[in-house]
Amino acid sequence: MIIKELKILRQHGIQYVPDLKTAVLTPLFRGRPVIKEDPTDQETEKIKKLCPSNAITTEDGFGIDIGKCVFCKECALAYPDKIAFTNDYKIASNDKNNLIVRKGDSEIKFNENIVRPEVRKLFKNALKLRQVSAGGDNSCEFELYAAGNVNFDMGRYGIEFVASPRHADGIVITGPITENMSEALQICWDASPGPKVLILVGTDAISGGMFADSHAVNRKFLEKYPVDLYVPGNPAHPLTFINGVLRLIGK
Amino acid sequence: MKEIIFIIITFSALGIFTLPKRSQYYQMLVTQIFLIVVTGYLMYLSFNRIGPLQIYLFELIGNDVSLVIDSLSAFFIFVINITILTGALYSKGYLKPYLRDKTRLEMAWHYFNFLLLHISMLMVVMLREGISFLVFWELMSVAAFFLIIFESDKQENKDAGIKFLIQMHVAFYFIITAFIICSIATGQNIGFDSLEQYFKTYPSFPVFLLFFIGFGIKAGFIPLHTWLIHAHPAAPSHISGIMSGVIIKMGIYGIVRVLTYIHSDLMPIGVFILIISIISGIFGVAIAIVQHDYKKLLAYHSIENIGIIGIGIGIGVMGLAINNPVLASLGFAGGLLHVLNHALFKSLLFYTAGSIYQQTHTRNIENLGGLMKKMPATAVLFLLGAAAISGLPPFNGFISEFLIYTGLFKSLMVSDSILSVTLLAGIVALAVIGGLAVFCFTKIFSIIFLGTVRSDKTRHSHEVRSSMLFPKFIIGILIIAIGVMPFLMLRPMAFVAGVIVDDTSSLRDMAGTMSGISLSLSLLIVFIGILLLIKLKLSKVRHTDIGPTWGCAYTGSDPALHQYSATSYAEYIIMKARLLVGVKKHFRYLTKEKIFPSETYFKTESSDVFDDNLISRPVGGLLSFMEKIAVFQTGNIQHYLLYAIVFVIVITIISIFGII
Amino acid sequence: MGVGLVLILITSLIFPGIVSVVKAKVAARKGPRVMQHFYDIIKLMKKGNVYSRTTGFLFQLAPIIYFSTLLTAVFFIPVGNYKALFSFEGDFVMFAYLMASGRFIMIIAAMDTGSGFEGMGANREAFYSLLAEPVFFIIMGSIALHTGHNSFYDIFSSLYVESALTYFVSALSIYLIFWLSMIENSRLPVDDPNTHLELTMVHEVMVLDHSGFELGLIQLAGGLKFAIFGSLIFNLVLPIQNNYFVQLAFFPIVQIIYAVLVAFVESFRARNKMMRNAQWIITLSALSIVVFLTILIIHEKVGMLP
Amino acid sequence: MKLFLETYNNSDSVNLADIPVLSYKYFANMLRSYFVDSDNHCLSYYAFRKDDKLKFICAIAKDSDGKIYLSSHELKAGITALDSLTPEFPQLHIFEREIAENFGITFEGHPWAKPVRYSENRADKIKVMNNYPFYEMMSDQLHEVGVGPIHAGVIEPGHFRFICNGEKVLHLEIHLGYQHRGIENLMLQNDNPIKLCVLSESTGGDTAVGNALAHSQLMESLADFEAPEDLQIERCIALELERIAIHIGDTAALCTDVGYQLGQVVCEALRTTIINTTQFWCGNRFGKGLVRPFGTNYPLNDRTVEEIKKILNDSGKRYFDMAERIYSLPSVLGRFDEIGIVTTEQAYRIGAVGMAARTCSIPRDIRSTHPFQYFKNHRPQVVIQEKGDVLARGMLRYLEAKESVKYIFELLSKWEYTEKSNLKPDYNYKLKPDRFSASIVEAWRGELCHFAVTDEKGNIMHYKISDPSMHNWFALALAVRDQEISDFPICNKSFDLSYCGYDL
Repeated sequence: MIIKELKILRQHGIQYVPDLKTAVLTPLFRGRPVIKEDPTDQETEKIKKLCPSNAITTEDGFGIDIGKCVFCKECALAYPDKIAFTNDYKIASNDKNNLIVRKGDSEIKFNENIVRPEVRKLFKNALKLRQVSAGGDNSCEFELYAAGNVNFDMGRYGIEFVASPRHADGIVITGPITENMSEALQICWDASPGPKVLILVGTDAISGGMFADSHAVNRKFLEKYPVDLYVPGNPAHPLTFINGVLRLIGK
Repeated sequence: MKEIIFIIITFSALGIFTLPKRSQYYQMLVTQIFLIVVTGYLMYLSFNRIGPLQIYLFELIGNDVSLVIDSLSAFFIFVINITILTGALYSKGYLKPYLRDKTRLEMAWHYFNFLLLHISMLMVVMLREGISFLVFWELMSVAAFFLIIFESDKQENKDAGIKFLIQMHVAFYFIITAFIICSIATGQNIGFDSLEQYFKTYPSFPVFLLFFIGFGIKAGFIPLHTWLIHAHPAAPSHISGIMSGVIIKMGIYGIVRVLTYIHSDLMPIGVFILIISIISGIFGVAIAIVQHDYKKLLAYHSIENIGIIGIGIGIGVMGLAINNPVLASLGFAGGLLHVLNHALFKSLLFYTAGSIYQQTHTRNIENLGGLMKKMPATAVLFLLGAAAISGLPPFNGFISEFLIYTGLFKSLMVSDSILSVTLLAGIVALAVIGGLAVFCFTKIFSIIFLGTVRSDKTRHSHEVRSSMLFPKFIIGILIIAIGVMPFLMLRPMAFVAGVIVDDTSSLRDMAGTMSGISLSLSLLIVFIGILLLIKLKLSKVRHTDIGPTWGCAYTGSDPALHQYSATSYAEYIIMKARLLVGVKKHFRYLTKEKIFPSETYFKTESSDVFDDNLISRPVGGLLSFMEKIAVFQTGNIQHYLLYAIVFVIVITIISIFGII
Repeated sequence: MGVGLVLILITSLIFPGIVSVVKAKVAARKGPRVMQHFYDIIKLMKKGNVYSRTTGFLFQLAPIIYFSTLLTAVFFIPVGNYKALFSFEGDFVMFAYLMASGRFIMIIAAMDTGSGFEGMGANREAFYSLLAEPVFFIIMGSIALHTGHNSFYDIFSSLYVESALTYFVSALSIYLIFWLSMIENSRLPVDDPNTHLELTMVHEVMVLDHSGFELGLIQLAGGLKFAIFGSLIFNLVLPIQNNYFVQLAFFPIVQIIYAVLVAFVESFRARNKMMRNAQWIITLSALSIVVFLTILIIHEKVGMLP
Repeated sequence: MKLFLETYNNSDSVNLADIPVLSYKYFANMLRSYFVDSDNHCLSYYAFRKDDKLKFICAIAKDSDGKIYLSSHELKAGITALDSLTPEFPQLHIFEREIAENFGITFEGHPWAKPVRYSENRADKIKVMNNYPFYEMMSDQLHEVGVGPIHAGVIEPGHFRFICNGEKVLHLEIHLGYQHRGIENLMLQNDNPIKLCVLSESTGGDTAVGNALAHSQLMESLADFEAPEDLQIERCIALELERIAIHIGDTAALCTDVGYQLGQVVCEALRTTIINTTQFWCGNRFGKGLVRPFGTNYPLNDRTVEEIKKILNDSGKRYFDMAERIYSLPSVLGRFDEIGIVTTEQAYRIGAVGMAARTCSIPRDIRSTHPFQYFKNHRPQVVIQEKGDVLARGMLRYLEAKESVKYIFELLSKWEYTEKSNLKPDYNYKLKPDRFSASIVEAWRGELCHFAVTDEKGNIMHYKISDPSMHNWFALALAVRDQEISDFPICNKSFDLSYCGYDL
């Protein structure tokens, strides 16, 4: 009876990614975009028209806001010499304007000094999160669930998803916060005790993505509470999420 | 001296009728306190002397009637007095709403019967002479009958009262035949003294069986319990508290009194009592779980606790049979201590049930809920009673069960194979009864007091008057006292068990265990205290806020809808113990093809297997047979004359031809 | 006396950690650290609370009473030659009923929240413990009959192994107490702690509404229960004749083997269908009656059984 | 007078005017004549405003010969009541409710007239998420368990209301709408075609390839473009890869719900290897961006083919061993067998499609009945299970994954010999005016239909997405009737229906 199990286990072998901070993904992975050199105004106009979720900003110089970008890589394909997508997955940050990639940026900076002190003090060894899907398209949810599976196994750092907000230290929101789900999200936030963190996962959650101006979306909730971590991606890769959270709790 | 007391009591009892409604209660209370003082003094006298205390009263057709108080009667006097006292104190607040619409005479009659009940119970416990014992036994039943039908405007109360009276007379019939058999066989006149000699010469089991059925109907063992489940809910709460607290204990007193005389074939008697008690225990609590009416539920729990007392007495008798003093003394001590404990927490539960009824005027638990916020004191007291009846440690229920357990385990060592199997059955039965009691009382307490309000019945209910709460606090304090300081009870219980078991030394060396128990309980209380201090210190520093219960953040429905209902809570038992519990479900089932369901309803009724088969079906059969016979009752005179003539003709023909 | 207590308290902190590490290794996962259970509790103690509007003071009191009853129950368990603080005739009855009152107050607290699934969890917990209670009493009754003593320490110290059948008896009792601890802690096959589904959980759904300090106590109590049953199994495994230090060494080994066993059970089988749990627990009580009958045979009491 | 217009899946579009417009009475008789034969089932039945009239279109699929029948009827502005066809054909219930909610038409005699998704442009704004009219049973002895929008696990929000007697479920009602983002309205912004592609992918992130393929196929059909053979093969390979990945993922999820850790852990690891292959191919684990109309940014090359072959050989075989073990373990079988049964009769009546139908021995698989892309020249084997319980749904996943692996190898061998067109996606395509087109794809849940109507200028006037979950959610409600409530999570996971596909 047990022989079959042992055979399966032997083939199963060691499955976990040994070090989540230094794992390398396939070159084609659409991670952090990099701007080799600023496109001309006329090209910028074209790219702006091309980008489905108008993630291109031109305030002070050309920049791609990865909080809005849906990583469809159309701009890079249209102007391969100007814009390229690297497979760097460490693109989570706790400061919204760090999410804008400009020429010469080599990584997404994490702003250490705006992290709330009690977050570092309390949740260094154990962080229990409550996931709330408010309009997510089920891909971010799959990726967050995968973050707890055998390969990525965020449980090794004591981070896990729990059943009830009473047991949770933080709320993870996926999806653009639809109108029909806004009240439930507010109840879930009020139901979790004491010092708690707010994490937005996926482009839809951070900026509303494609649904930013749809009438069925109501994002007033985000104006009321400070966000501790933005995890961009469509969907956000488990490694992005785990590294972002580890940086947040100072591991 | 005796005559003066007798005169005082009768005049003050009759005086009730002369007084106005307001002060009748106080008159009764004063007489009862006087009675309690007198009998308390007698009890004190009998405790610290060797033989039973004998007081000659009067001479009745050839034999002298005298009060004989040994430690067994003294113990029962103590139980009677406590329950009656708390019942009387509680009845002041409980009967206040009835004062408005009841006439002066009715109230006076109620108070008079209350007093009569108290007197007759005390006399029953103190008398040994047959005739006077039976007279007071009958008086007790009659007084109880009038108390039950106090709210006689409801038809079901009258039916319950009549059912109670009939069954009490059936019991009376059994007892009187047993007495007659003993007196004829031994030539002495009717009374307990004739038993002594009878049991020496003749086999004791058949007569004991008669006594057991007679007293068992009163006590409420399983096949004989059917009056109990109708009478207790019908009676007003202070009466049902007293009835299940002490009136059914008179049955137990009778059985134990008879056992003191029996010295032959004790083993079959012991095994018989044990089996009946195990059935009563498990059956009683199983049906209690499926009840929706809390007073009926508490009535079934009286049957369960009688079962536990019976288990104690049963193993006591078995101990006597194999003259193993440890089993005997622990069994009887445990059983009799449970009599006191049950009197305490059962009357507490019935009084709190009365307070609930007074505030919500409904007995169906499905539309109560959330009463704890409106009636906190009653809720805490009910919880105290519930934990005690489930035999949980810090309370008195546990101590008596613990004594029975220790008796069972200790004697497991020394018994042969058949006896140890029955002892194991006793252990398993006690464990299962304890588990079922926890299951039932978590249900009843949570459905009535916790969660959100289920219907508008509890909207304007508020805490009851302090006069009603005061007697319940007394009982509560007694429950906790016995629970936390059990060694206090050892000496008196040894003294009481001494009536039947001569060597009660094993009870004395239980002192070590009892102090161990109270030490560990005090440690428990210390831990709770420390943790509470930590909690208070933390709550000053930590941020706490209030929100709705976590219902997956759904706001569309009223929370009462989502609460667990009593039927659902009991569903496991309804499913698993179908034969025992007999619950009928009325539900039009959604067939597989019917995609979109239409209107449907769901209702369950529980019925008592014994009540149906032993009472309702035979009585129903009898009634239908009677209808057939009634055809002769045509109502006009000519037919009746015709019957007489025909009869005369038939007789003459038969006698002519000399057939007979 | 103190040594036994300290040993049990330490195991209660480490035990859940060992179980989760072994389960992770079997699943080829990296798995949390052994002390993760401890860190979780420390964090919870520092957290605030959110109480439900429908609950009263009883809801906040229940975890405190529950934890205290367990803590007092620990004082009843002897470890090898180290006598327990309380050791008197029939102390295992007091032990069992202390656990029962802890469960009673937790069920009441779960029903106080007035939510559908907490009521369901409470109902299941009440029903399963009702079925599991006789098992403990039958086992203790039979061993008491076998050794002729009536308190934990005397029973375990005189449970010398005399005939082959006694090996069978103690083995079967260990087997039963192992499954009893799985029921008591709502692990597999009765319930699965790490599937987060409100409708299938038993114990974890009852504590869905607790937070902060109370939740920390409840999780601490989970580890404590495992340690208690672990030390019961230790007393059954080891004949006590040899000296103190051997026992001191043996105690952690037995606990680790016990934890590994728990982990293996939870890795290689699915959990019972909810309705089959009741049947499964009743088979346990049937097995415990087998223990009782073997004891009768050992003591030649059987003679001519009818 | 013609009752219907015949067309085929993945063929060129038809003139809107050619679709016969019948009176409602005729239209109802036509439907009666068709639905009586169980070979036909309703693909979709929806309405849209067309110059002051309300136009109702119904697409019926005939399984035996792969035809699609289109018919329509119109309603003048004033009339707001029609008599409902649901009592005779329960499969129309969800569509009639959707029309009632969006346009305020009341269907007399509809036995289950309840809101569908509280869409933001619904006719009756008084109806709000909180006052959903739940079905009630008259009894104070039953209790209702409300498993609300936020569930204990990491899944999408939806409210399940059980009426229970103890642990037995008497009735389950599912109330969705939490994921409604108004995609169908956003699809009408005709300024940027890439937006349409990304929007269609985010209709259901777990079926990104299926949705993108249906959208691309629709645009190509409206622009009269025939995809070259190698592009068709690549699209079919991508679809099958997604199917295998999700089936393995669901097997892991079923083992999690049952508490069988070994099965959960091994299948999770295998799913990661499969979706990493898709990531290797196109840079996104869910294949977002892989399928684009008129071409592809990530053409299949030998390195990717090598990777796919290696992974499918290794992980495929290990998954089959694991699945064999799972479906032979007594404790697991005890949880799956005879649980959550949907009978064939019930499946037909509610018009179940895709996996839900195939587990009740109804052979509805668009890949073989209405073939599209490369499935036209090489039809896969349709896998059928009979008992309709959780075990049947579990086994179906395992057998379909096995079938798909074999099918991918056949496609890869065919891909070698096709000449490589390596077309780039072209986003400034012109759609033909006044056309109507239907594009149906067999996503892993079932038939996924995208319909589009273009106005006279060639812009998209109305875009309709009909997810298989629209048909199947009621199958879950039927499956759980008279079951233990503790078995609901397995039934729910064995169906694994889409919330965002239903809410759009």
